Amino acid sequence: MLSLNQLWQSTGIANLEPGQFIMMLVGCGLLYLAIGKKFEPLLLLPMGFGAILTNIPIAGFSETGGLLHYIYGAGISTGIFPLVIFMGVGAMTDFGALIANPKTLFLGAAAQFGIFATLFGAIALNLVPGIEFTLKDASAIAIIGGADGPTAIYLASKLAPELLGAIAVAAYSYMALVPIIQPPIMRLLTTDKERQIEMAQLRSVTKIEKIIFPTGVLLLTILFLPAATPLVGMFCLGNLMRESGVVDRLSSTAQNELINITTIFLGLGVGSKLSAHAFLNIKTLGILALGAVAFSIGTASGILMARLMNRFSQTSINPLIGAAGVSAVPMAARVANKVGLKANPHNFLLMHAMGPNVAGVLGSAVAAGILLALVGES
Amino acid sequence: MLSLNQLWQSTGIANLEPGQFIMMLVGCGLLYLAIGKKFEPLLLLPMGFGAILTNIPIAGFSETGGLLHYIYGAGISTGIFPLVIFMGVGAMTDFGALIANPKTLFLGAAAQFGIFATLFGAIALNLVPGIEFTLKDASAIAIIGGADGPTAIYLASKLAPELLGAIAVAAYSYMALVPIIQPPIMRLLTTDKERQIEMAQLRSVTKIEKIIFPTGVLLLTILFLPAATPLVGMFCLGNLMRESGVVDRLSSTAQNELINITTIFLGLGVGSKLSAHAFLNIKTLGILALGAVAFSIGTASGILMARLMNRFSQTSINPLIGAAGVSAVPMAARVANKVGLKANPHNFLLMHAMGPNVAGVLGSAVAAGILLALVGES
Amino acid sequence: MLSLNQLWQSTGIANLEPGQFIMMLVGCGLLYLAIGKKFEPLLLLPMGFGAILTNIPIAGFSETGGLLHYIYGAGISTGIFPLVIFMGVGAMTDFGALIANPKTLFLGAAAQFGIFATLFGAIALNLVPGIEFTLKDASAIAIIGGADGPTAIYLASKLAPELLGAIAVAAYSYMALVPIIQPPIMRLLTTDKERQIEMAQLRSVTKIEKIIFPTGVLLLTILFLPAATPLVGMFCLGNLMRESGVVDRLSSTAQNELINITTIFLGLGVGSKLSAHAFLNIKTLGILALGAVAFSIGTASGILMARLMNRFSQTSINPLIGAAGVSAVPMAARVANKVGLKANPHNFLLMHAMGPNVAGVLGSAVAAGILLALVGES
Amino acid sequence: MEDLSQAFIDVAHLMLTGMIFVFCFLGLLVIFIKVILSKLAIRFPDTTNLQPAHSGISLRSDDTASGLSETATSQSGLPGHENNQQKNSLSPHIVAAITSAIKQYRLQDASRKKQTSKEEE
Amino acid sequence: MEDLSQAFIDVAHLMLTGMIFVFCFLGLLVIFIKVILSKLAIRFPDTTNLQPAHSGISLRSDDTASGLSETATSQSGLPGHENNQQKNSLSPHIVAAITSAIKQYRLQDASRKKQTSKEEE
Amino acid sequence: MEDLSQAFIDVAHLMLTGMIFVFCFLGLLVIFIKVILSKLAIRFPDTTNLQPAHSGISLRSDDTASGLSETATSQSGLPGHENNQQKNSLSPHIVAAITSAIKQYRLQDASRKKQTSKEEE
Ligand code: NA
Ligand code: NA
Ligand code: NA
Repeated sequence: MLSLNQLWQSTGIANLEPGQFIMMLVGCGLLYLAIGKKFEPLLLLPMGFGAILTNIPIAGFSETGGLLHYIYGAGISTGIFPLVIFMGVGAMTDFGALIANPKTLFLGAAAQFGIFATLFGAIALNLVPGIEFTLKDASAIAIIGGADGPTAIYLASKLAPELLGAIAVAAYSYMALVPIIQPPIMRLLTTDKERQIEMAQLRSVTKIEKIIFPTGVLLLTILFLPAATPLVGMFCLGNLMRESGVVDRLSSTAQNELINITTIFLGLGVGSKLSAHAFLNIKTLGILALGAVAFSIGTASGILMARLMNRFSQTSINPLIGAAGVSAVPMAARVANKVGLKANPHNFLLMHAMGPNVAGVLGSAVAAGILLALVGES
Repeated sequence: MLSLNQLWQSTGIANLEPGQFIMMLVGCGLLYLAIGKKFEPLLLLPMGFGAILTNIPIAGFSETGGLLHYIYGAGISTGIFPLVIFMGVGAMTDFGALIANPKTLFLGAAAQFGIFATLFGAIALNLVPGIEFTLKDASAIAIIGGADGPTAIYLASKLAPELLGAIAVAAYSYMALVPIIQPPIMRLLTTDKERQIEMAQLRSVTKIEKIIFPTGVLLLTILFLPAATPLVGMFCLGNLMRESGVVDRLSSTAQNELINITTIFLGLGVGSKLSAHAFLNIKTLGILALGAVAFSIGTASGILMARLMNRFSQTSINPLIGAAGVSAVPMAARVANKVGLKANPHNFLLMHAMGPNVAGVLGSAVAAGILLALVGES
Repeated sequence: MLSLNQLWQSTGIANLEPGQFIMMLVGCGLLYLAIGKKFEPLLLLPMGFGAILTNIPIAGFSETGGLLHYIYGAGISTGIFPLVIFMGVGAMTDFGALIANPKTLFLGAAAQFGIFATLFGAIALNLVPGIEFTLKDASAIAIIGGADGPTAIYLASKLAPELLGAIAVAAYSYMALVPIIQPPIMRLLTTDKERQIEMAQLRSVTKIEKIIFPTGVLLLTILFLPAATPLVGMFCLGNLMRESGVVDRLSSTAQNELINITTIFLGLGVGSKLSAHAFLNIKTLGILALGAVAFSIGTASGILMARLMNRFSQTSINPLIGAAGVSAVPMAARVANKVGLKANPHNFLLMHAMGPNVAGVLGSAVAAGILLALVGES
Repeated sequence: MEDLSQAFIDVAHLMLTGMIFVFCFLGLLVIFIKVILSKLAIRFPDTTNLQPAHSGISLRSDDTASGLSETATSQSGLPGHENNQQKNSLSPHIVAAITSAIKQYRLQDASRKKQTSKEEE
Repeated sequence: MEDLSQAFIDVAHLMLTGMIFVFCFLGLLVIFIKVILSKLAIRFPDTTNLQPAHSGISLRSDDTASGLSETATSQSGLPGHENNQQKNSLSPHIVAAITSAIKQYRLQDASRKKQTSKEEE
Repeated sequence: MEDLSQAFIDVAHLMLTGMIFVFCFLGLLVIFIKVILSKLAIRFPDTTNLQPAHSGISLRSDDTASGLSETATSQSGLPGHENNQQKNSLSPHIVAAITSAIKQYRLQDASRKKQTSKEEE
């Protein structure tokens, strides 16, 4: 009965470590959030599944020769997957609302304060025993405040790969929680009168503007922040494919099959970083806490900026759309619209909120570039 | 006229070896089966083409720097391609019939006897001079009885890469021959009265059952047979994407573009293993013979198990559906349905046969895991 | 204010070299041709974008660890991307017109004189100070006359990788210029009466002919020119998938998602070869000049061959369709049709011109194989 | 020969172990379905209309349709699931019908356009 | 502790630099839009009908449609853009028409099916 | 200089060899088509209706349609071609119904547009 013993030695029961078991429960928790709560299912489902797979004893998914090892090595540590997804996002993004009302770029800029303020928080957590965040770690954590998944994964893979799992979980969870996190902050920081402000209809935007815009964004990034060009460049490539109108085949593929395939593997690969060793420690709690702080500060600073601008602008600006500056496209814009409608049933803010919303995507890519340039080298 | 001579030296005529020529004929034969006979064309067409390409002199398709060399190295020796395809198969599989009638799992289990009995045969063939099959070789050959292409390729790439070509040819050919191999065995092992048995309508299955099922399968695999988790895990991921209903984009891509792209390259890569050196020997004849044996034994044991269960079960079971336990989805289920209809024009077995059919997929993935666990290490 | 200085050191302005700036302008020029002029946008758009990205200082797109570095290494220096695209082209090609009128193969053959004559020109340019073209360089340049993008990129990546950027730019630009380059040559070399010649309706072609044709082409290539089998083989695989009718899923994927995905990355990867160092020298001017010569000679020799054949053929041949022998599918056939219509409003040459047009694709793949066989080794 | 008989014994072991394991494993799945899933089915019945369900054959048209119709960008840069309801009410038959109807329409339209352009000349 | 206060100073620098840079950068974009793009918009107005434009949400149906309907091979082996006109001629109002046609058809079909199933019983 | 003249001789060789080879190769293809293919065409005529055939331009709609409608899983995990009949049997009366629905709608729409544009003026 040699083989029976051998078989027993090769069961999971005989080899499962407690940490692996707990991480599988975490993976199941992510699956529950994805399926039961519809929290960003497109990434959290494969990520949760990847978390389960990577913690299976013996199977060696994340060891040399394992499937997740190949996926992570080929797509995430190289940065290829988040960049390809960012290209697809670019191909899905319509900058019309932003071009029609360029002031909203400042809202997207203000909301990035959530990122930089969180840097402080991350360094401050070094006072907690058991937590040691370097400046690189802090930067990778702070980018959660950018509310942009691919950007967070890209930066984390470059600055703090061992924190990637926790950062991705936090980033996508909070993005899914935007409808819960933002409204109280919005109500706290605005008066009922402000929330009722209706905004003027946006002007129509011509095709040429939409074509030149991504090129201009790329040009400015090249001149002032080359470190952000991987993210911004791929985003602009996707957007140019979309708006140029001459490569609809490629644009469609970038928005559909290519981004879908990449998303499956990105999720699995990120999930493979959810090992007990990397996830089950106090740092993860710190990251989750900092993520919530980052989102809240970003939301608040977007709103306050909008209030400020409303005071000095000729055309009125509803401060609610400032909250959309954190990106989290298009959920944050929808939330702004919903809160606005509640205050005033004739107040349709969706299109107006898309401006700061897509500005936030650019803003956090720029912030990621700054962190890469100033922290990545050291 | 230096260059004319040089050109002659670079023709195929001047360099073609007899073995290469014969293997090209084999490749043409596979193309004929695929196109003329519609034998599993999705795999046999690229595989046959790959067999031709890999045997072209000078071109070096399977040498360093050659296209097939890259494809094989990136996708097959790593196991990535069969696993991705298995994920797609999972996304195409509906476990409803199985959940509605769980007893049919035992039919899928019984049919795996085809695999384990063939192990004996493979070892016995060592008595034939010129054939030397190790236990690993035998295991890789026996899995042909699982009647599941990706599983066979995955296992062969791990246990006996040099036999991969012949194993894949045998596996796909016999799967295509299911409508010819199975009916005589079915008629031999069942009485006309048994074949006429009508089965009760299946209960309807709820969404929650279909969502939890793949997770449960994965859980049991983790606990008892982690070695099977690459195959079972990817299958369950595909099925969960399908049934969860929250990632239709990803599920659709896994079932279509991703599986199509992977199939083209899998076929080419497998075909690249059809070199004269590896294929033109007596082992290949042995493999082909063993494959037929494996299919027949699997079919027979499935039917006999169904007869046994019919004797002790409260609800009646038509023994024909036992034959579908070999997997070969959905062809084996169709064959069962057809033979049943012949005996009794009111006897619609298709849905009932889908239960053992998909059970057979799980069963052979589990069997592959056992072989990996017990034979792979040694 | 350490970080401000650090930030300045990491701007593009502080690091941009003149050559990089000029190459970005070249990239913008390609984008303009693609979007504004609709010059082969599917390749020139990503290529132009890649040219911009690769010249961004600090970002290191084409250095170890950079996105374009990975893309080039994985897909272009291995030859995988052009071959996959060629498979897709094969899946899009209908050889019906060619099979119905096989004589037109000679037109496709004659037009390849553009390639071989350009070899002379390329070697002759060695007389210009500052230009040194080896026989490999000359061959890679001459293939521009084949008017077939993937073939040119494949050959250049094998024979002269450092010229790849300029060769690809020339090849795609001149293909887009076919409607401008060809008509004057057509009018110069044909009489008005010849241009008015109407051609007999083509016979219908059976399915079996279309299925056997790609296999026959592959067979002949294996026997006489194995060096051409990577290109011809993948092309025939695509065509066989198309015509066999048994793998429509794969054929459709090869024609759509797979070719689209590959095109995006091929364009970016080729663009990454447009560095100042490799592009901004007199060689590039030489390549552009030689490309125009190659196209013109190819067009002329196709027309002259058609005139010759018209004299000796029983059925009349309109010499205009000879110009389509350069390939540039389907633009060259359309140009022939248009010029024919101008001379005679009842003269519909499109279908007749498709014969030499697809013959030109085979012809240039064969020519590429000859160059690989005779020049590649030395 | 000795080696071979040892191999046969090994294989016999392997066969026995393997078949027992396969039966136990799939037997556990039977229990899992009968005990856990059936309870879940009672506690969480399908709220929507009953599905035809028990088919092992995949009907992909729905998935594909949704893949084609989902439109919104989301945080992860991927469309969400807002129009599920709309999706479910559109059956594959009808989609196919419309597709071909549109084709016909286009053909008519094209020929009409040709006529128009001829008339213009 | 000393290290930590140094880190705080570093972070303060970083925050200040970062926020200033983000504002300057996006401010430059504002200028770019107001100065360059608006001029371009005047010089090259859209010749076709006005687009609804200001939506951040992607409507992919057109792209997808074109992806499915483009047919010609081209030099790069990829379909070109010849049938853009045809593509654009499938306007939203036709889609709306079809949608309502489907609804009608579904109603008819449902009632017919009911009849059929009754008859079978 | 000497090198260069040697290079020219090499290139002349290459050109001659190349052109001869290309002509011979494609000439063999001509023979292949005329001798083998034409015989095959006679022995295995198309049983189905004649195809329009001689187009170098790919009409992908069929492929795509099949790609969208194939549904069954198979051993290789990929749908086969079993339900071709079902696919092709998409009943003409549904198509006709929708076609006429579109026509009606277009008529309505056209008249409505005329009205609207008049009102706008
Ligand atoms: Na952001
Ligand atoms: Na099986
Ligand atoms: Na050519």
